[in-house]
Amino acid sequence: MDRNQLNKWLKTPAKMGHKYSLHAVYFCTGCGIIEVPPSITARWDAERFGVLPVATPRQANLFLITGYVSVKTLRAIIRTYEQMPEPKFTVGFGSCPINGGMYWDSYNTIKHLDKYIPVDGWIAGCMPRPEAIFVAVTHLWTLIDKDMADGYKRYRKNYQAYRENQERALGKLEWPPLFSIGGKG
Amino acid sequence: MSLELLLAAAFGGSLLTYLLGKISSGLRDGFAVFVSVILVAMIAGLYGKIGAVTSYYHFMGLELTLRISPLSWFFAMAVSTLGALSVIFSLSYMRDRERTDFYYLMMLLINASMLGIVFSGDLVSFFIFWEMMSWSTFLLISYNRGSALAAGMKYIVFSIIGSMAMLIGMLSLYAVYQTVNIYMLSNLVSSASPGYLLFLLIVFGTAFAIKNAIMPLHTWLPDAYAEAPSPFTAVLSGMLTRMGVYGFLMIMYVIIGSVQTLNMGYGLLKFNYILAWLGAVTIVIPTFIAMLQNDAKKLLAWHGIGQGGYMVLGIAYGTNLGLAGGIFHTLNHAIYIVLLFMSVAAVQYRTGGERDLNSMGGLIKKMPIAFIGALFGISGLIGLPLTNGFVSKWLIYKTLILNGSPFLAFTALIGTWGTILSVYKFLHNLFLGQLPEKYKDIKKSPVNMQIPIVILSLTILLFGILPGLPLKVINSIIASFGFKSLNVTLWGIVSETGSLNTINLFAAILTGCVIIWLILKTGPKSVSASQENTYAAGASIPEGKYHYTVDFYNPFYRMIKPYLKDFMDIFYFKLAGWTQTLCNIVRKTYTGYVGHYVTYIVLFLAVLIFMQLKWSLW
Amino acid sequence: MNDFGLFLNGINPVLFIVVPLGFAFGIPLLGMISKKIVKWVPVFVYSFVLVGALSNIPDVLDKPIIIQIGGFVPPFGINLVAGPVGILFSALIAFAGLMVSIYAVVYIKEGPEVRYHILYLLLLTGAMGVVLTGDIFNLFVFFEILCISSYTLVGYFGNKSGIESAVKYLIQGAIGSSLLLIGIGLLYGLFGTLNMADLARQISSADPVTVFIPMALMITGLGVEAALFPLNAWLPDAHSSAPSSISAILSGIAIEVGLYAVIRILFTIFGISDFIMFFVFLGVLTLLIGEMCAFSQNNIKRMLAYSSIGQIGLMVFAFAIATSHAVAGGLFQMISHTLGKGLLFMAAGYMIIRSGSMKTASFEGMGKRMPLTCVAFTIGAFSIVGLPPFIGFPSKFLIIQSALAKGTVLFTILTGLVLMGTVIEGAYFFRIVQVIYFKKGNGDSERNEAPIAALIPMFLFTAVIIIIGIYPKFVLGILDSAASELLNQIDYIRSVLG
Amino acid sequence: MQIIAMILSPILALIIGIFFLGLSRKMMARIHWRYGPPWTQPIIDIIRLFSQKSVTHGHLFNLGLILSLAGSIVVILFIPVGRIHPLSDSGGMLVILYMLLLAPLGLALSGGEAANPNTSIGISRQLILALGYEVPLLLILLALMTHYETISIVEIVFRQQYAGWALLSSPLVLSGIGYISIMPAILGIRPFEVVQAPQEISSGPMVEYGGPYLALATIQHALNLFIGIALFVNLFLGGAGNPLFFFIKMLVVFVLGIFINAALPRLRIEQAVQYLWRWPTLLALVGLIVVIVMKSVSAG
Amino acid sequence: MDIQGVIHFMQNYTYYIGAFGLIFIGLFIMLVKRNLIKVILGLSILETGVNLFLVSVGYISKGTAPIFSNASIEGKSMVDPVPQALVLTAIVIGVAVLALALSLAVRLYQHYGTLDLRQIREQRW
Repeated sequence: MDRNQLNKWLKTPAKMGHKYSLHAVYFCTGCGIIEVPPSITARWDAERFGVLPVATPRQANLFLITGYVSVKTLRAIIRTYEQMPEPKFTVGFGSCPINGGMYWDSYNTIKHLDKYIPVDGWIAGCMPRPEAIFVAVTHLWTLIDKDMADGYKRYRKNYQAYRENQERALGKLEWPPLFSIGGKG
Repeated sequence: MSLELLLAAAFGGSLLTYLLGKISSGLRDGFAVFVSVILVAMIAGLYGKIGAVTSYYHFMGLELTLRISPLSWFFAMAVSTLGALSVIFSLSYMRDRERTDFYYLMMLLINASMLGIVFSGDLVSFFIFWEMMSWSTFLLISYNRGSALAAGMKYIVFSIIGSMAMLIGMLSLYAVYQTVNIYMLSNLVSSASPGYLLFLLIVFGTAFAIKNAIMPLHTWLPDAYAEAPSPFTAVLSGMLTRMGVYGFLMIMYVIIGSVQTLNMGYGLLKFNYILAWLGAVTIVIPTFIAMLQNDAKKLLAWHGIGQGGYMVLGIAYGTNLGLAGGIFHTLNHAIYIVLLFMSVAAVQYRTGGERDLNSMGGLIKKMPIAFIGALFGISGLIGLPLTNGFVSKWLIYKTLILNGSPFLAFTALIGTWGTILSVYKFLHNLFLGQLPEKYKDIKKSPVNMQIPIVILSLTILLFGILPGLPLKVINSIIASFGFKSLNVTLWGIVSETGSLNTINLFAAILTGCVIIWLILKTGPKSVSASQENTYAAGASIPEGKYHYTVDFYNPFYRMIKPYLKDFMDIFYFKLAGWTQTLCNIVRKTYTGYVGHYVTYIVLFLAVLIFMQLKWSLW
Repeated sequence: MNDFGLFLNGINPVLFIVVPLGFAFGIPLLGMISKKIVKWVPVFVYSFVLVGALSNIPDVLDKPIIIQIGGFVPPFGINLVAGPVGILFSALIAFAGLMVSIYAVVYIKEGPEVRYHILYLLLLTGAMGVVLTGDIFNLFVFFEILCISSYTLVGYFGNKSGIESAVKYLIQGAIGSSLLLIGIGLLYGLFGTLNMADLARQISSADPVTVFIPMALMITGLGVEAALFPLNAWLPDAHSSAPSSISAILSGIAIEVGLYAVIRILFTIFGISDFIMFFVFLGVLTLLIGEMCAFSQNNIKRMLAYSSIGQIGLMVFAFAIATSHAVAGGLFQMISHTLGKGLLFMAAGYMIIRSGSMKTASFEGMGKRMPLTCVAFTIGAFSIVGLPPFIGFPSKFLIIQSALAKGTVLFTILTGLVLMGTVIEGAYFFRIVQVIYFKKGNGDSERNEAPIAALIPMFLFTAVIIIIGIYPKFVLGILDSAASELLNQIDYIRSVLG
Repeated sequence: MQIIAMILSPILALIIGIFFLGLSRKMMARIHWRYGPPWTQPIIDIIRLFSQKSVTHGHLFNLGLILSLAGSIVVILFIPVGRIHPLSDSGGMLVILYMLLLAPLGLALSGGEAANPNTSIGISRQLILALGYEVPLLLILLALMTHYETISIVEIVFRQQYAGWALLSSPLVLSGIGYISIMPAILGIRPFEVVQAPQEISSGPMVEYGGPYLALATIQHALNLFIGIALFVNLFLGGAGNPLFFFIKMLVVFVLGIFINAALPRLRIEQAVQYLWRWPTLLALVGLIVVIVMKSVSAG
Repeated sequence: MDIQGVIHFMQNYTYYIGAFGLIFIGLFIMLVKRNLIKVILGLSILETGVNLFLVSVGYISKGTAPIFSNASIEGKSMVDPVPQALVLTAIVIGVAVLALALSLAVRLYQHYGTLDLRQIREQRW
């Protein structure tokens, strides 16, 4: 059997898997994390959507950034993101990752997270309620179905630019580039 | 080819090696390898001559003989092979060290005396070779100086105690039966009174228990193993210590005979039962103490004690399964412990003699062959299926369970689980985990270290998958002791109460592995990641800057540490202290004051006269 | 054998005594000619004696050589009895004397050399006389020659410790001699004879209680020289303060000769033929105390001296068992002790000179500095401990074997104690071996071997130790006949008195 | 026939194991008053993981996992499921005991090469815990083997089908209770979840597994569940004549396990070992002694 | 024992009492005295006692000197000549020992500055 054929044939269950098995790293950057426990416990029960908090980025495919991103945490965010296996999806939770939110003029806060890592979806609000997470998850499903949740592909493609941005904000990074800077994975 | 020639070659070879070393070191190395390999070939060639007896010398009116029995051939083969591999291994390990000539002389001398021990047809030659082995071992244990000296002292003191006990037994046999020939004795002794036989078993048993490091007499071993030069530690642990097992077999099953030995005592106080329990204790406690060790060689040394317990348990239990298991375990243990010590030695060679487990790690990428050796070694040590250690342990367990000794079986089994903990720590702290920065540029082990490691690793696997090969020889040994032979196939044991089939196991595991590997292959190709690219809560790890293979079982230590002191060692140290004090008190007799000395003379005279008047001594 | 058949079969044993004695008194004259000649005199004398002793061995195995001095028939005249025991001992004395005299050629450099060699010859003459004589008073005289010359030689260097040891040795030795003399006097008073054979003949029919007092006195008197347990306080002092060559002779010859006298008196004169419990215990006690004292020494020569006490204990143990094997074993042990301890003292002598101290700690790294000496020392130590294939092994083997052949529980336990002593012995000797070879010296590590004249005797001792260790049958024949001579009182009487 | 059994047996085990995983998640959710994921969720997870691209830390990282899984599969081949027992005459209980080692050891080796501190902690806990429950487990198994005088598990099952369940037979009841009390530790569920402890050491030995590796690890976990329960069913509940009954028995035992899992908090590793070496060991020891005494009474 | 017996004993064995008296005195001195010279004196007394003892062994009451002059008194009433010979030798030896001891004592005094044997104890255990 042709390998491409096989890939196509395998793709559908894989996509299903990506959709219904979103194992998430909740990155507790700020106050947003307070909304996560209700969402995964008995009150809202995220597990019925297949969303399950996991302990390490290696096991996850959903990255939920809950709250403002300081310069210091950005380093950890990038590191965590790079350690997640592909395909992986990022969702910014709350206003702060989008544009800084109430820290819009803070010298120490990253205003636009998507300059540094690709973000597939945003949940606006300060704070968004737990239901908003599920809205985001269902949106993400649609995006995955349409192959539009392609943040990880963008990251690979524009890695040089991302890396430059990252280094601009953080100075020299300790770890070697994830992809070769030439753009090839 | 006769046995005298063999021994002459062995002893002469060692001396010649020493002399050649004075000429050129290359010549010496080559000759040492040549001698040891030739010995292997010669012994292999002796296989057909089992039963041959030669009388080689008359010593003080005694006829000294050499003899090949299946048992001695088996041991000799193991001794010579492992000796040859150790010599090959030593070539680069010992390069650029001082007194290399001396090292090779002693190494080959020890090898030769071990061959002498196993081929001895009478107790006097046995004793002579035994003593030669003891003192040459002492010299070689002390070779590394520093703390090795204390280890050497400990060894030789225990060793002399053992030989003296053996001397008593041997000479009392001679006094009673007017012969020291083992095979003549075996006909004569069986009619002796049980009390005398017990005496023999105890005195000889003491000697062999010391050599085999049975529990209350084990304390010389950890230090000696740890401090001896590593390639020699391999020999020491592999065969030299196991001469004790040979001795036990000889006294229990050859001289006294299985019928008498196994009927010694009553009920639970049977001799072999007590010995088996000593073996069981020797399994459990040292294995757990091994967990507390942070010194790679000491850890293995404690396991050496523990594994010795299995052998004694097997042979003391006195069933054909147990006996086969004990003997087979001796061989297996020799193979894997030699392998393990060689791996450690390879690491030591490259890291500059480092033995501290807490300061190493991650060497798997730098020294893969040494790692493979260690991996196979610990698999054998644990007794994972498909390694040789499994088969022998299986035999021992089975006989223990089926003959109604579940507690012995329990101690033996629990020893295995203790073993896993400590050997995994050993493997992990040496080869896995993060590579410290100072070992970043470490090189692979040299080829002559790799060859023995690879050979031994393959042997472990071979005997694990086809245990029938050695078990056939072992069958002839236990048949010569008067036991029923096992129903051995090439790949296991056939029996009604549960048989073993390693080839099935092998096939199953292999198939399983291949299938899973194929499944893993169908997934997306994984990317390899450096050791720094590991999850640390989002923090990045600067290269080589963190290292954590320290205190691996700390929570557990907190629980068991107070119970796992080496109480016997403490006791012996106290005993030595008391002896010292006693000696100091005794020598105060010689006060230096002449008046006292004159008093002694007068007193002596008075006592002499008084005693005669009182008791009429003459 | 006729009266003056000097060269009939072998060399007449009288010459073993006469020649050294003559040369001893001739030495001052030779010393006037050249000092250099003097130091070679003992070498020549004892080469001759050794050859003589060896040449007599074949004859002696058949029948003892009895020499009547002045032609008086025993029991009236003084006679020499060169039986297997006598010849064995004279060969041993000659061999050790020869070796040590070669050693002394280079070793003795300071002090009154001429007097050293006189006294040395006298010492050995005394020893030779003791082992060859058949007359009990003659034994006393030779014994005194031996003792006095050894008192003097112990203080040879004239240093503090030497003089002190010599004085103490002298006081104890003099008491011992006096007791011995009283015993001899009592015996003479009882039996009216001084000839050993005659005494033996008469004692066998005498009242044991009457005989006992002289016997106890003689044992005590000779016991001082033989270093039995409470009487041996002089030994460690004397051995450690004497020049090493003299230590070798004291340890290798003097105490052995003392012990010889004890057993000769016990076995031949008093006719003990069964084992003697008191001496069995005494032997074990001496052994254990000697070894224990040696164990806690850090002065090498003292350690070796105490080890000699231990070895004497082993010999006493062996002789006290009083079977022919045991006595042979005891005699064998004497040989092995003479060789081993002599070797150890000689090697230690030069090691002390090179390191400048008697402390064992100062021998660190000696293995590199004087390898040959150290090998000799090691072999001596191994032999003393009784490791095969050295001479100590067969001798110890024989002793333990005969002890166990008694077959009683008591003897098994005592054997166990004896072997415990061996364990302690092993512990301290191996400690020294470790220090020599496996400790890095902090001093200079240049190779600085002992001079060749000192190495030759060491080498020969080593060779003999190994050769007899491997081929004990070289000496077993003479040992057996010596043992039977000692134990067989009747034969002795018959052969002497005809 | 044997070949078919060899293929069938692991597949059956896999299905049952994964079903148990799903069931446990569902039931846990219901006990928590949640709706919970569908019981097919583990399958979805595994499919998702197989399509992800993971990192590897070296050959041993792969090999260890493979060995671990292969070990589990071989154990399954030794365990009779109904009458399917393809390999159980190749070494009996002793081989099972040893092969049970292969799974944690393989994971440990694999995790060791991952060079992650959490892994090390996890492995150390895993091995300690294994030592902890092996002490009572060995005593229990020895009691069984002594009682039935065989080391063959098939024989044990066979004997129970005549003589009644071991759990209910008089000499082995204590051992059976002992086994129940250590079963959570064997299965690695709460209160003995210290090995994984996701909140504490980021799922311990699995911390570096992603993608297919994690999928294999999940399968391994499923098989482990199967083995632990199947052993109990075989050894104490008399096995079963056919796979269906076997499954039902397993289900009952497993549901019991889930309730324990849901109800209890996690023990620290010392506490776990202390517990395991106290009550279950005591029970097992008494059980073994009872077996020996009964045997000697009936023998003489 | 009546008085006659005592007298008889005294007549025949007085020498022995004297000899052993000297021996015991000598031994006693050596046992209790700390001064080296005194100890040597004790030794000397001891030896004298021994010599006396030896002579008395050979003495016959009212015997004559063992000189072969008159055949009639040969044998019975002549004292034994052998002990006298022995004593001569013993005296010579004793003198040698005494001389040696005294000379050593002088040397010892040079080293230690004392003759108290309790202080001369460098060589011990």
